[in-house]
Amino acid sequence: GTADSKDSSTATESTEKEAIALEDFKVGVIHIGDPADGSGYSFTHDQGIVEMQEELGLEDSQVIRKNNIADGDAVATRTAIEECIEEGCQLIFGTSWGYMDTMEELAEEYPEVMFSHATGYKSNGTNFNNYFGRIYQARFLSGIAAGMKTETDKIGYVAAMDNQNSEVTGGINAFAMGVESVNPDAVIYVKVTNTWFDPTLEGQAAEALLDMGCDVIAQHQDTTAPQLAAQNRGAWSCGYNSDMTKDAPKAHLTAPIWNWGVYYTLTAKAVMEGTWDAANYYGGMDDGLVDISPLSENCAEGTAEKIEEARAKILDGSLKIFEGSLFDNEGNEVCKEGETISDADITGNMTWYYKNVEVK
Amino acid sequence: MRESSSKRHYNEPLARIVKKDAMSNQRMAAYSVFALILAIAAGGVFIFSLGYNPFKVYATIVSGAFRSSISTQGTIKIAIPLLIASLGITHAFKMQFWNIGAEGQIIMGGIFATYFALFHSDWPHWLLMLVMCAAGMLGGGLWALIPAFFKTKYGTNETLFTLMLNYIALYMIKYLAEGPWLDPKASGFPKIASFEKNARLDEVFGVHAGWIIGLVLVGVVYFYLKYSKQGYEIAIVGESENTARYAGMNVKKIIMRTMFLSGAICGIAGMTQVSGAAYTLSEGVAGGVGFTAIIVAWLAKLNPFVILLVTIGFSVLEKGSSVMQSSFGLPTSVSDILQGIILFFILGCDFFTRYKLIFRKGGQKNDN
Amino acid sequence: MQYPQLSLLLEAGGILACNRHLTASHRVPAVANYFLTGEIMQKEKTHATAIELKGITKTFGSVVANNQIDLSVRKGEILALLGENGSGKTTLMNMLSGIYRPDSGSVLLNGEAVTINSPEDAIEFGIGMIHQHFKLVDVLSATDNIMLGVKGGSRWLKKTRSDKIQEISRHFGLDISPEKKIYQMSVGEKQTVEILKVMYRNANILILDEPTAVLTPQETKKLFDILRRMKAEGCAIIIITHKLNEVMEISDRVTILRKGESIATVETAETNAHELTELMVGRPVELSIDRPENGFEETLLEVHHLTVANEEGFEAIQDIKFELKRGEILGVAGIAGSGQKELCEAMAGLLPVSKGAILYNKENIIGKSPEEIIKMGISMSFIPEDRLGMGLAASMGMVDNMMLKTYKKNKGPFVSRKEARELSKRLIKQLGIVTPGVDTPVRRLSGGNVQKVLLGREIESNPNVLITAYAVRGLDINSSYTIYDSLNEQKQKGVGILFIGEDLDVMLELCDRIMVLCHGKVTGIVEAKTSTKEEIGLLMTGGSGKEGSADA
Amino acid sequence: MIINFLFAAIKAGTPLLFGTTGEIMTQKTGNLNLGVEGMMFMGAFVGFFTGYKTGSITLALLAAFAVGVFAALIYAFLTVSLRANQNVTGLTLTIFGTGFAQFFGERMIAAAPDKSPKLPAELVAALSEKAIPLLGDIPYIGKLLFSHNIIVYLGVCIAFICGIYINRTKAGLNMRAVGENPAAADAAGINVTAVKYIHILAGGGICGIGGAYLSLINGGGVWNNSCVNGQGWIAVALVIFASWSPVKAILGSLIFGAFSVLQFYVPKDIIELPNAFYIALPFLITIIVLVFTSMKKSKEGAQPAGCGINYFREDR
Ligand SMILES: Nc1ncnc2c1ncn2[C@@H]1O[C@H](COP(=O)(O)OP(=O)(O)OP(=O)(O)O)[C@@H](O)[C@H]1O
Ligand SMILES: Nc1ncnc2c1ncn2[C@@H]1O[C@H](COP(=O)(O)OP(=O)(O)OP(=O)(O)O)[C@@H](O)[C@H]1O
Ligand SMILES: [Mg+2]
Ligand SMILES: [Mg+2]
Repeated sequence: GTADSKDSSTATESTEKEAIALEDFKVGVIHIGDPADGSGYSFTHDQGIVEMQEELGLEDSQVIRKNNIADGDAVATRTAIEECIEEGCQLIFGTSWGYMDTMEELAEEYPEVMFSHATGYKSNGTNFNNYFGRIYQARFLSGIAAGMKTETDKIGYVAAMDNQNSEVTGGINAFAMGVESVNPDAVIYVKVTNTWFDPTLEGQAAEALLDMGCDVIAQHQDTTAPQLAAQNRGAWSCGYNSDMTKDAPKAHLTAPIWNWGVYYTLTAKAVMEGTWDAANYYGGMDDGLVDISPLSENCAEGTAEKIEEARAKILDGSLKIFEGSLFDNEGNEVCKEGETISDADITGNMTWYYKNVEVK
Repeated sequence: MRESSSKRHYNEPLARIVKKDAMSNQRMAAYSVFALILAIAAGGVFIFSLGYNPFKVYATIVSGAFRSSISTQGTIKIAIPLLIASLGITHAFKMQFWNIGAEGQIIMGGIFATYFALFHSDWPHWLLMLVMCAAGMLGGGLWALIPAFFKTKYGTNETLFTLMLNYIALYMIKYLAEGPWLDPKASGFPKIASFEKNARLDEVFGVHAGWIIGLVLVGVVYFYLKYSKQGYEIAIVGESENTARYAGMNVKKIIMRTMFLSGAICGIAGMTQVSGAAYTLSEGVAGGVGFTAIIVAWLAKLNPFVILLVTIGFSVLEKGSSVMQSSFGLPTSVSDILQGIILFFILGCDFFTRYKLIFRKGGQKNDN
Repeated sequence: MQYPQLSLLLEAGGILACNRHLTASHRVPAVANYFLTGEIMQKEKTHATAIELKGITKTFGSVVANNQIDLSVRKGEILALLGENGSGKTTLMNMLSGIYRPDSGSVLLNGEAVTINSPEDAIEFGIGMIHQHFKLVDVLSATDNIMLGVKGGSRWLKKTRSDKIQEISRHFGLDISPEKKIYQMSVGEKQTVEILKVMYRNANILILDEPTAVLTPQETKKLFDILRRMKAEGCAIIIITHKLNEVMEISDRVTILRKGESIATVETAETNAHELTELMVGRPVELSIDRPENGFEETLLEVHHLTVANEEGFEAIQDIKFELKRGEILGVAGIAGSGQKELCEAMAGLLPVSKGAILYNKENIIGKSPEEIIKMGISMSFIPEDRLGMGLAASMGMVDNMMLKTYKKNKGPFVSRKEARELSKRLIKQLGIVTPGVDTPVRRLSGGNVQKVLLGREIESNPNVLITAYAVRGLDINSSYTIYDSLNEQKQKGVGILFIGEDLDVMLELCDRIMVLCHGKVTGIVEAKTSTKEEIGLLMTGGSGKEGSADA
Repeated sequence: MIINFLFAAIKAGTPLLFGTTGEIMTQKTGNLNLGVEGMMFMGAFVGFFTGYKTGSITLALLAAFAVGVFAALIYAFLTVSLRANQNVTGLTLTIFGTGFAQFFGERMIAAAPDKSPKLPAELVAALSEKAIPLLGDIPYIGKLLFSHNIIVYLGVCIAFICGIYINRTKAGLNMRAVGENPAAADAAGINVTAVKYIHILAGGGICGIGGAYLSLINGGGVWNNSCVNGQGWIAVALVIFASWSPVKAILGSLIFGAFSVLQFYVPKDIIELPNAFYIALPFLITIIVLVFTSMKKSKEGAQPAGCGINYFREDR
């Protein structure tokens, strides 16, 4: 059975495994895109892999990458993972949500191989887990940058999935709260592309938002297309995944970013040492797993101060972000005064939009 | 009158093309092997130009396809849908019905089969498998019947029609995954749930039973097309609809029946993919197999046994290429280029099985 | 000597009349030249050779289609090219028009060696060919087809361009609507366009491959008038035809090919049909058709008030009525497109019947499927303009073609090829079919042999009623007589034959009675023995030979 | 709002217009080239790469055109000279072209600073949307018609020129004849091979420019390995929709472009249709058009009769 544990603190039985010598260790990575491609999702993950490789001192030949494995394609996923196993990988990272079920099954078929899957929630406590993080913390901070920058008080948000997808929805809400914290008048307009990765559609969605008068574009997408659309129209933008200032230097403010290397190094070491317990991992800003990229010079005056203030509160625990009382955009109270929404619900069970969000 | 002598004098062209007599099967086979060698050599030049040793790369491709039981099984898994779909398309092509909609027919087969896997997974296993297979055939068959109907009724161009239907089928999966069949456990990710164990095709020697279906189909299709009355009818309709009608055949019925069959076999490929390989329905269920199958069927000149060989060739190349990625750091796009070059050469060499060149200077380069 | 202004000629009542006044030494080049250049040309020496072929050889794989052929045509001459089917006529002409390339041999144009690599070259050399199967683009208008590929002049398509065409056609007495699309045209109209195409390009060497095969006698006459006029103007003309009367009528000389070799060239005035046939075939041939009498009396087939709409919904057959007796050959005459095809198809169950009845042994066959009709013993062979179109599968061998109507007889889901193979071998012997083997695709057979395959199969199916349309279309004279003989054989067995034909002379000799169709209606049914060509010709054009003689 | 929508539609439709016009030129001469996607991909890469290296819009477009011609040359050589099956060759060209662009695209990325090849600023400026002086100031119309990037105008011009060429010139007549009945065209003295080559190559070049549009404009100045992403196939569909007329293709590509951005402009609270529906719509409509043209049984406005069949003079 699968343990529906979503908290790193959840105790799972710790099974002792044999240690692996450094020179025998092989890691497989399944990427949904091509790490070489731009600054998006796969790029960020791969940077983490490279960091892990350097930390551990692995040769290039000890890391097997499978790129462009569509996570909607279960056959391709299975084939790619099996190829990693064939190559002798003892640890395989799957970086996209759609691989989860396939990985879970393969974990059962190949008990000697360790499987670690990003952004999902399942774990079998022996050789398959999930890892993810509190990116909403970083999104909140980027919301501050956006809220301070907007002049029209209209902020566009290009979203990959609709409200059924908690990961996206939770991110939007955190961002919206960040905006609200500095600019209560601003409204966040969301357009959904229904795809994680499609530069054309993402760009078109951003342009539609700009057409509505938005002057800051944020995104939960895997390409830089929305950033570039904003830049070409003289607007501002918040990226995602990695520092997109290099892609849209004239528009970019800051981006919520992942430092996956933190987790990858941790896990690879544990597997090598035979101490990995396949518990789910859920890191936050305090672990260094998530953060925002350095503020660009496009940011409004005073942004840095506001952000530092919020960051300190997040780190010391006084700002929990999803803390009551919260109202959705239909006027329902979704979180009562004094309560906080759990991480599990934020990433797995959030289908409402915060009050200053409008879906267009 | 115009003076003829003022006209330019034409030289003979350097070479001219002349049609050949039909070739014996042995000759044809020899030519094909020669073409293949040439094609592989051309691909080798490309690999070399990238700075790699072509022999090593090719060796890696072949060994990569068979180096372990997992990889052999992987190669076979790639071959199964391609083989079945190529056999399906063959029926339509034999009738000169240019069905390039195998992709869509595979998808519809997958969709129909998935319905039972999702909602009737409690049925007895063998019953469920049979029903899923039948459903897959029905789905693919019906999808192929649409263009066939319009073709017989209004003469609607089937090449373009079937091409369009591919996309509609694909977006139908998207629709199902985003809405009606959304996996409730997927926290909003548009995907369809994995099948229960009961709804999965059994494995035989480590590979799902689709390979048995494929091999059986090779023989059945061969005999059906060559020796059955319906196969004869298909060939006649392909030759000339007028002749078929004249012989008392119901041409519309034959076209519809054959297209249904063509689509139904492709539908089986869809069924084996969802229940044997993916254990779910996803947008990658056909994954271009329907298009590759066109190439396979054509290269094999619609002979089921040759289709089997060509399919294996394609699968080895595809499987081996992914190993190439990890061994040489060559991206998968290289294998696309390689595949393109090899196919270009094989397509080009086919010319010499049908025509020959005669060169100007008395020396007739005759390869007869 | 200068020739008078063309406009004067036209005013003087048409160029035909004028040309007739001219002596040989006054011949002028192709009339079309005037329209394009407006110049007035010098006369030419008359007997100069326009084109000469020397030692032309062409092989297709192992088949030698042309072997060391010599041939020459003079300016102002019509040369007929005669030969059995597959003797290499078309192949030879295709080399002149640039479609094929000879393996060896030379082509001399006005005494100079030239190489013709493509139709484009041929046109440049002033060679124009009217192919047996028209080379026209269906969706384009007549004007567009004529203008196609013409070099020089403006780059733009002008609205006024049809003026010139109309002038030429008016001048030649050709009737054409320049903006009509080809697919809306009749066979005759299409040929007119082909002729205009050639004339527009100033061709002075004209090749016609079986141009009369699909024409009515009237159209043929019109064509011959044009050819004579062009000849008078100095053109060199080569015409291929299997109809000896036409050869005698139109040509100055005849070159005979046999099995790819040039056998003889004779002056038309010094020969006759018998000699030509003998040269062609290589042995004396009896050129008369029997009409054996037999004692069969009973009626086999009755057609009452039959009305049939064709695929476009037009009533191609209107309310016709006739009957066919056992052991009778009933001819069906009519201008092409008078409803022959629809009549055949309706009787074979291929076209739905709007009204009327077809009684076969008193049983109405309307509404029955083609399959059922075949089973009843009614057999149809229709030789369409493209011969392989209906009745044969071109890429298959004889064996598979033999099974076409019988494959269902075999029990079980599989076909059996054994009997078909035996039948094929038998037919090859009986009818002298020339083919490398029973599995050779019939597409590779010559037209005549293709037809023998088709007819042989229909006869072998032991029909009670045999419908044959254009059975000898494009067949050489010898093969034609073989076919007539086998039809007579069937007739003697008591088979009722509906013979849809084109050649009235043949029909008058072969048929017992002749039914004449005009615009889908029966204009008369006459006894062949007592009728004349003129009488039937009149009925064909709708004239009332004998008022309402639809009685039998 | 509606102006913005139409503006976005034009922007989205332009690459389709190129692809469609190119494919119409190809099909009109009797060759069905299913390699549009591949040719656009190659044009996308080469156009981008040239722009990236030189900063010149002219060179970028010329290079995209040239590589489209090269891709079409492969196709033409195989199908026209070697008489290989058109469908199979076209599909192979798509495989090849996609691989080509992605392979070299990756190499370009790997070599670029920050692994992010960006077009030079002056090129981005040259490619940006600019209102034409005076005309651009007209209310509504100015934005809609006279404020586009320069390639949009190029596309419309090419489509018009092709339309006029096909229907009003002798060369166009010859080309149509070749597409309808190559044997007839040949007998009329037209060099069938040359005519086919010229138009297939020109068509390929035009498709190449369409690809460059995707990488230069849609990509926003940064290379992306999947920039073509099926647009080539939509262009093939659009050929039917436009009933083989480049001028109708202008309207057609506007409509198809509109479909592709429709989901972002239709207010969600008014109609909520499944997202897949919007994407499938162009294909559905194409099928309907296809069926209707065949129902009319008109010979005009249908696929050229010679399409898909290779011509060999000595065949019959
Ligand atoms: N492409 C070919 N392949 C094989 N054999 C051929 C080919 N073309 C012609 N032949 C051979 O050449 C011979 C001459 O053919 P051709 O078409 O010239 O006959 P023909 O004289 O025009 O006959 P017809 O009177 O029927 O028109 C045929 O008997 C045939 O055997
Ligand atoms: N392209 C071709 N491919 C194969 N065979 C051909 C081709 N062209 C001509 N032939 C051959 O040419 C021969 C003659 O063909 P053709 O149609 O000219 O016959 P034909 O002699 O004209 O017959 P008919 O007198 O009945 O018209 C046939 O044997 C046929 O096999
Ligand atoms: Mg002939
Ligand atoms: Mg002939």
